[in-house]
Amino acid sequence: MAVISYIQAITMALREEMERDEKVFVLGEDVGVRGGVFRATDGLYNQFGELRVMDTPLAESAIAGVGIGAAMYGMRPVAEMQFADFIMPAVNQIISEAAKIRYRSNNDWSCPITIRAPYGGGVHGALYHSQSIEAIFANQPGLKIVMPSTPYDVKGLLKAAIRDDDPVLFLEHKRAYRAIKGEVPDEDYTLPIGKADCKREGTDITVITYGLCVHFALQAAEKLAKDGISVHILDLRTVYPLDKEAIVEAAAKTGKVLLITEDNKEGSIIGEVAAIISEHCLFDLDAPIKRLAGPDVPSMPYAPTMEKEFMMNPDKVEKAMRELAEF
Amino acid sequence: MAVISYIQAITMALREEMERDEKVFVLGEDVGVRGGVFRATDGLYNQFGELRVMDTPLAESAIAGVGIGAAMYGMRPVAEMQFADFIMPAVNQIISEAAKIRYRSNNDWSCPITIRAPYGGGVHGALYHSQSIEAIFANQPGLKIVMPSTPYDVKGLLKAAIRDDDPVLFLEHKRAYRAIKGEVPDEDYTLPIGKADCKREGTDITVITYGLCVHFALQAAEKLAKDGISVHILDLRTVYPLDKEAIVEAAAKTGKVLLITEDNKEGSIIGEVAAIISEHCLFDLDAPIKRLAGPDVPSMPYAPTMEKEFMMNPDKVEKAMRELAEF
Amino acid sequence: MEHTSVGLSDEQAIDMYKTMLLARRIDERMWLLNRSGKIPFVVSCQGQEAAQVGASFALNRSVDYVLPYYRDVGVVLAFGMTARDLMLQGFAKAEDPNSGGRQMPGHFGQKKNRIVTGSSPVTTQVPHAVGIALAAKMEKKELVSFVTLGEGSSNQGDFHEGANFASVHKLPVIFMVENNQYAISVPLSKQVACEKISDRAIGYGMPGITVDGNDPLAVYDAVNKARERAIKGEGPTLIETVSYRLTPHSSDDDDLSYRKKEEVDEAKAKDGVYGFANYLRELNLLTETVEQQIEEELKVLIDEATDYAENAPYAEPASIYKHVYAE
Amino acid sequence: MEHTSVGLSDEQAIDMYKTMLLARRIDERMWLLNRSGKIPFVVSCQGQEAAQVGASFALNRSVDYVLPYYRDVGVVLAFGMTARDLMLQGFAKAEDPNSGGRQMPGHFGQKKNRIVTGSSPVTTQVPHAVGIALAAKMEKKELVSFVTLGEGSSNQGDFHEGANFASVHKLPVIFMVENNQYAISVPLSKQVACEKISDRAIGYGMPGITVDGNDPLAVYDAVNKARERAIKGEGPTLIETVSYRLTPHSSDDDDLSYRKKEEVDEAKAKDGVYGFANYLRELNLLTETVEQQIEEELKVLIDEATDYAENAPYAEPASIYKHVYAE
Ligand SMILES: Cc1ncc(C[n+]2csc(CCOP(=O)(O)OP(=O)(O)O)c2C)c(N)n1
Ligand SMILES: Cc1ncc(C[n+]2csc(CCOP(=O)(O)OP(=O)(O)O)c2C)c(N)n1
Ligand SMILES: [Mg+2]
Ligand SMILES: [Mg+2]
Repeated sequence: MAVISYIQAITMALREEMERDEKVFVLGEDVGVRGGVFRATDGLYNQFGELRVMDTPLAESAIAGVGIGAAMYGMRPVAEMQFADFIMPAVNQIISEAAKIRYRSNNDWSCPITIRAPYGGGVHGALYHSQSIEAIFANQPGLKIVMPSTPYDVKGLLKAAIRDDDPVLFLEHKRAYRAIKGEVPDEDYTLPIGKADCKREGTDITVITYGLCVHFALQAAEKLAKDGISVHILDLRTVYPLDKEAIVEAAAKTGKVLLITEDNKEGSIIGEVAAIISEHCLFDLDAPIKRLAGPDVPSMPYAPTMEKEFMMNPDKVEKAMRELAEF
Repeated sequence: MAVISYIQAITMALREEMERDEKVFVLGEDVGVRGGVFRATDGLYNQFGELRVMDTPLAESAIAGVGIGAAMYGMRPVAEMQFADFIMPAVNQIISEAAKIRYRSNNDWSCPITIRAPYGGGVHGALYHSQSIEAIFANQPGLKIVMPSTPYDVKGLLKAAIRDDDPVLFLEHKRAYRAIKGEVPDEDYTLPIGKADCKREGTDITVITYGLCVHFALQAAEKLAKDGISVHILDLRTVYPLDKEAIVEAAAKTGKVLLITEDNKEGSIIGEVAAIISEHCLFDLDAPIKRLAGPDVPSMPYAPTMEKEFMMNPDKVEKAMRELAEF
Repeated sequence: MEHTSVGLSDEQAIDMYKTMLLARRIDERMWLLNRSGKIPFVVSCQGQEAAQVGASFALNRSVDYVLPYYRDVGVVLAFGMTARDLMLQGFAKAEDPNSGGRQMPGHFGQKKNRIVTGSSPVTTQVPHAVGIALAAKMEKKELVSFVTLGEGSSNQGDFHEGANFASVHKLPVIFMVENNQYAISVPLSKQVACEKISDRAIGYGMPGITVDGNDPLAVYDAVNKARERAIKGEGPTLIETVSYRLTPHSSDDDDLSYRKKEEVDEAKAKDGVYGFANYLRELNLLTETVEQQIEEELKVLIDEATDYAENAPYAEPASIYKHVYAE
Repeated sequence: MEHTSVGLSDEQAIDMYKTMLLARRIDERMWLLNRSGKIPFVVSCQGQEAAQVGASFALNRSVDYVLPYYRDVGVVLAFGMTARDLMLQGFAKAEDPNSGGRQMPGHFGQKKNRIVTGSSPVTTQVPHAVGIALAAKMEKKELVSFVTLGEGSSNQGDFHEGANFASVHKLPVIFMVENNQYAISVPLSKQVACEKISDRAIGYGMPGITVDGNDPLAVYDAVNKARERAIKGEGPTLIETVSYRLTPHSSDDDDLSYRKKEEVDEAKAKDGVYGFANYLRELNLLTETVEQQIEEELKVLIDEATDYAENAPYAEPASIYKHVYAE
């Protein structure tokens, strides 16, 4: 097992899947010669050539839509949105088309496309290179949304997404790209889409979160452990459709639940998580369900003072955990 | 006070606002000579002329985007999306632009546009003429989403939306258009955006809902009343941002809460409502928060058997209410 | 233009006529069924059969993919859909091969005949067609992807993005715009400002050609040449077929609220179905006997299809939960 | 082309040169500040100043609206933004008139100078420009709306939808595509298949013209004529200015990973700023003394601006909660 970065796990998963199956190909802006603006497709152009690592015109609706067409034909396209913020022109193709193709054709057609997009803040990206966009899509049956937190999960879940027979939105935290490293087996493996994962066992409070915030929670949990507070951490991994069983089990375990997202609070993924808990294990709770999220302002500003105020971090998480533990 | 239909209230609000303020104008597909496919703009073309009741090319991103430009200039555009399902190509303009113009310019520019769209099912509209689309936009600070249930609310809220200095998504239930009638004052009045409204006082259970479902709830409540069960009904009216105070108050009042939406369940507006309640008045609850919603399938099918299975109706609401009352 | 000079045999010409007439007669029957309350919705091909069938006959109907839009009864019939299939769709029955009654009429899809599933939001099929052509190129298959849309729909962003993508990558796509002068109530002059829709081709670096949509032979010839070009790897072609929408937009429309009966009557005089019949009569290919025989044959076919479909069962209510994801 | 023959006085020609040079010198300073770690990001105008300033001088800078894209330092300077304003933006300080430090550099907006606020997703400004022109027409104001974009961005749906809308309604818009041969790493040949971007104009029924973007006088002349046309109510014009992006895409890019130094050097030899200096020298309008004087003047201006901006305060963290909605 090698220790690699989050983005290396992406590249590795892409390479291995392209080697395994000729039908897998990559398309997007600057993914070819340049290897992607984050270099997620680095080396693939040289290995697989222009047709399988395709630089497209600057047009997201076409990137998604052409990918969808190819997927209907039987290919396994992996479309890259350069930044998650720029997925907006492709919303019609994703929601009206990809998500509904199997259903509307009564199972005659299907659309096995993977759409990758780097999301998230804390990278001086300002309003339009920092957004969390999962909530926009997290009400569309037919679609799956995966948001991994570790290189191990990245590799296993990206492979699973590519092999999945339905459309998967695969959202990668851009600050995790180089900041997060971890052990990844050299062998081929996949991880199940739709399953949450316990990242730390604990008994006093339960934290449910996903993406980069998993790491903030793990760091904060270390600190609380020194004070004898034991934190249970559930990583959602798939944010749509949610793993309801795992959520209910984790919440019931400690009876004190903290939900964390980097997204704006109102209307975010963790609202649905709270709803699931309050529907299924309300009487197991010893404290109100606490939510820690970004502020309800349009997006993360650029200047460091303001970005810091918006962005989630281990200190904010630690503070919220302690408040809940003391409830 | 005249009794008029839901759609007449729309036309009346538009006409009065256009008479009041020259800067108000309407643009969309077939809104001119044809008066709209639902006839919401009936008569306006004759009264105000081609430039103020403008038939646009078939291009929703332009309808929204041109409206946004005009709004930035200082006009008060009312853009019509022919069906809410067809707002998808305009998502980029609405989320990236309209919602963020004031914020990103540090209050230098603003975008007072109203975007109207008929949503909802039960009209044999099949997958693409039946959708509830509010959840897609209900995580975008800078935007307001209004979904009125009665002609009185329609008129007061549409006028408020047009006069609002920020972008408002105004979603009209197309089955309510002709089915719902009610008293509407002839005088000019507005209603506050952002405020929920109690549609029925009650003491045993609380129902929180919006749009056409308010009427289903009112009908079911009548039946329950005969059995001595008293139902409190809160109409959200504005589904983003939510009226948290009113929600908490209504939930605390009876301690038994039923949330209803016509939308798919997971990721819908009522998830956020449940989260607000479980955050703020968990210990006032005597039962788990119950949610009644459409099934998690992509959209409403066409054949009557299947449409009926998907669509909300008073019987489904009554059943859920009784279950909750008996908890 | 003579059928022999474009390379069609007498049998093929007659076959073409039969297909056009079948489309027309099915459509007429649909209106009858709608007006007698038996089916809730019709959207018509009338006035566009010549273009649809002329084009289809120029394709290789055992390998090419078609992405028809809602008026393309002529295309789907030519590609193997049957009168019964169409009636099952009209009646929204479980056996409908397009969607099992999930979608409205006019939303075609049948994988075994390479008729790609379509939706309601216009023009999304254009990038799909490009994706299919891309897949064919990657898989080194000798086939083309044929996509149609209305002239109003050519104003959507997806048309632009798809056409450009196809041309940059020299993909085997044929874009056919069926210009019927209206987008619902909005006349051509308010949809576009170019003289011809085919004027858009040069902006994508592809040939653009405008042909008489009432002349199936002219359309056949144009599509034939476009197909040759595509197969040789020379890239896509844009073809505009000019005709007229002879019916209201759909069974929900009242076209006399925005256009004059005289205008419609004038167009009817140029009807491609009757024009082609006359052409065949002049050549003595269509004698009175043959004609009667064809009409009789089609009537039996349509009667049988109608009976079958009318008596076929709807899908079970519980079937709506199926096929959201692969099972 | 001579400046007098296009109607420019000697003073205007010199003024034009000064503005071009100021844009260049500010941009060069930004890179120095970036490379020394003082500002996190630069996106450059280098190679496009001639087109930007030539165009701006042909506009009426006290009434027209401009919707610049991120490279348009020349446009915003010509429209009244100061070196200090730009430095405040570079340093992301509270006083930045564009966004108060909320947006990245290159996201211009300043209402008092009718510079319309812009975002990162490319091409959304195109429909906005059309909306402003529509508003001007409705309000009977004699002004034009001038919008720019990159050639890669001309492949977005919003370009197509906006251009078509403007032409159908004969609105006073000037669309200027600054063709600098690249969209990040993707060369023109993989972005479009047309010979000239201006070939797209005929598809919208508007004049399209391609000019040398290194020649400010040619651009001036083209924009001047387009403005006359617009003011006369004859509708929009599409202008393509051909030049070259002399820097990497942004400070985050490494352009030598996808293009050769020789290619860049060749383009530098045609640099519009130096070309225009030579032209003015040949006419003896730019003597060595004048030239030194100008350089000195600009240096003082930029030094002062840099000092001021560097020492100015950031926005307060708490300011992020402001201006989500009107207050
Ligand atoms: C994105 C989208 N917007 C609006 C509609 C509603 N609509 C259905 S058909 C139509 C007009 C289409 O006109 P055209 O493309 O010319 O095709 P035609 O119906 O004339 O054949 C409209 C506006 C839609 N289906 N999709
Ligand atoms: C919708 C969208 N997609 C992707 C991007 C990322 N991006 C920023 S600039 C750029 C290239 C733009 O090329 P062009 O339009 O030619 O302008 P240039 O930078 O060459 O001036 C890309 C892909 C974006 N900003 N917006
Ligand atoms: Mg049409
Ligand atoms: Mg460029």
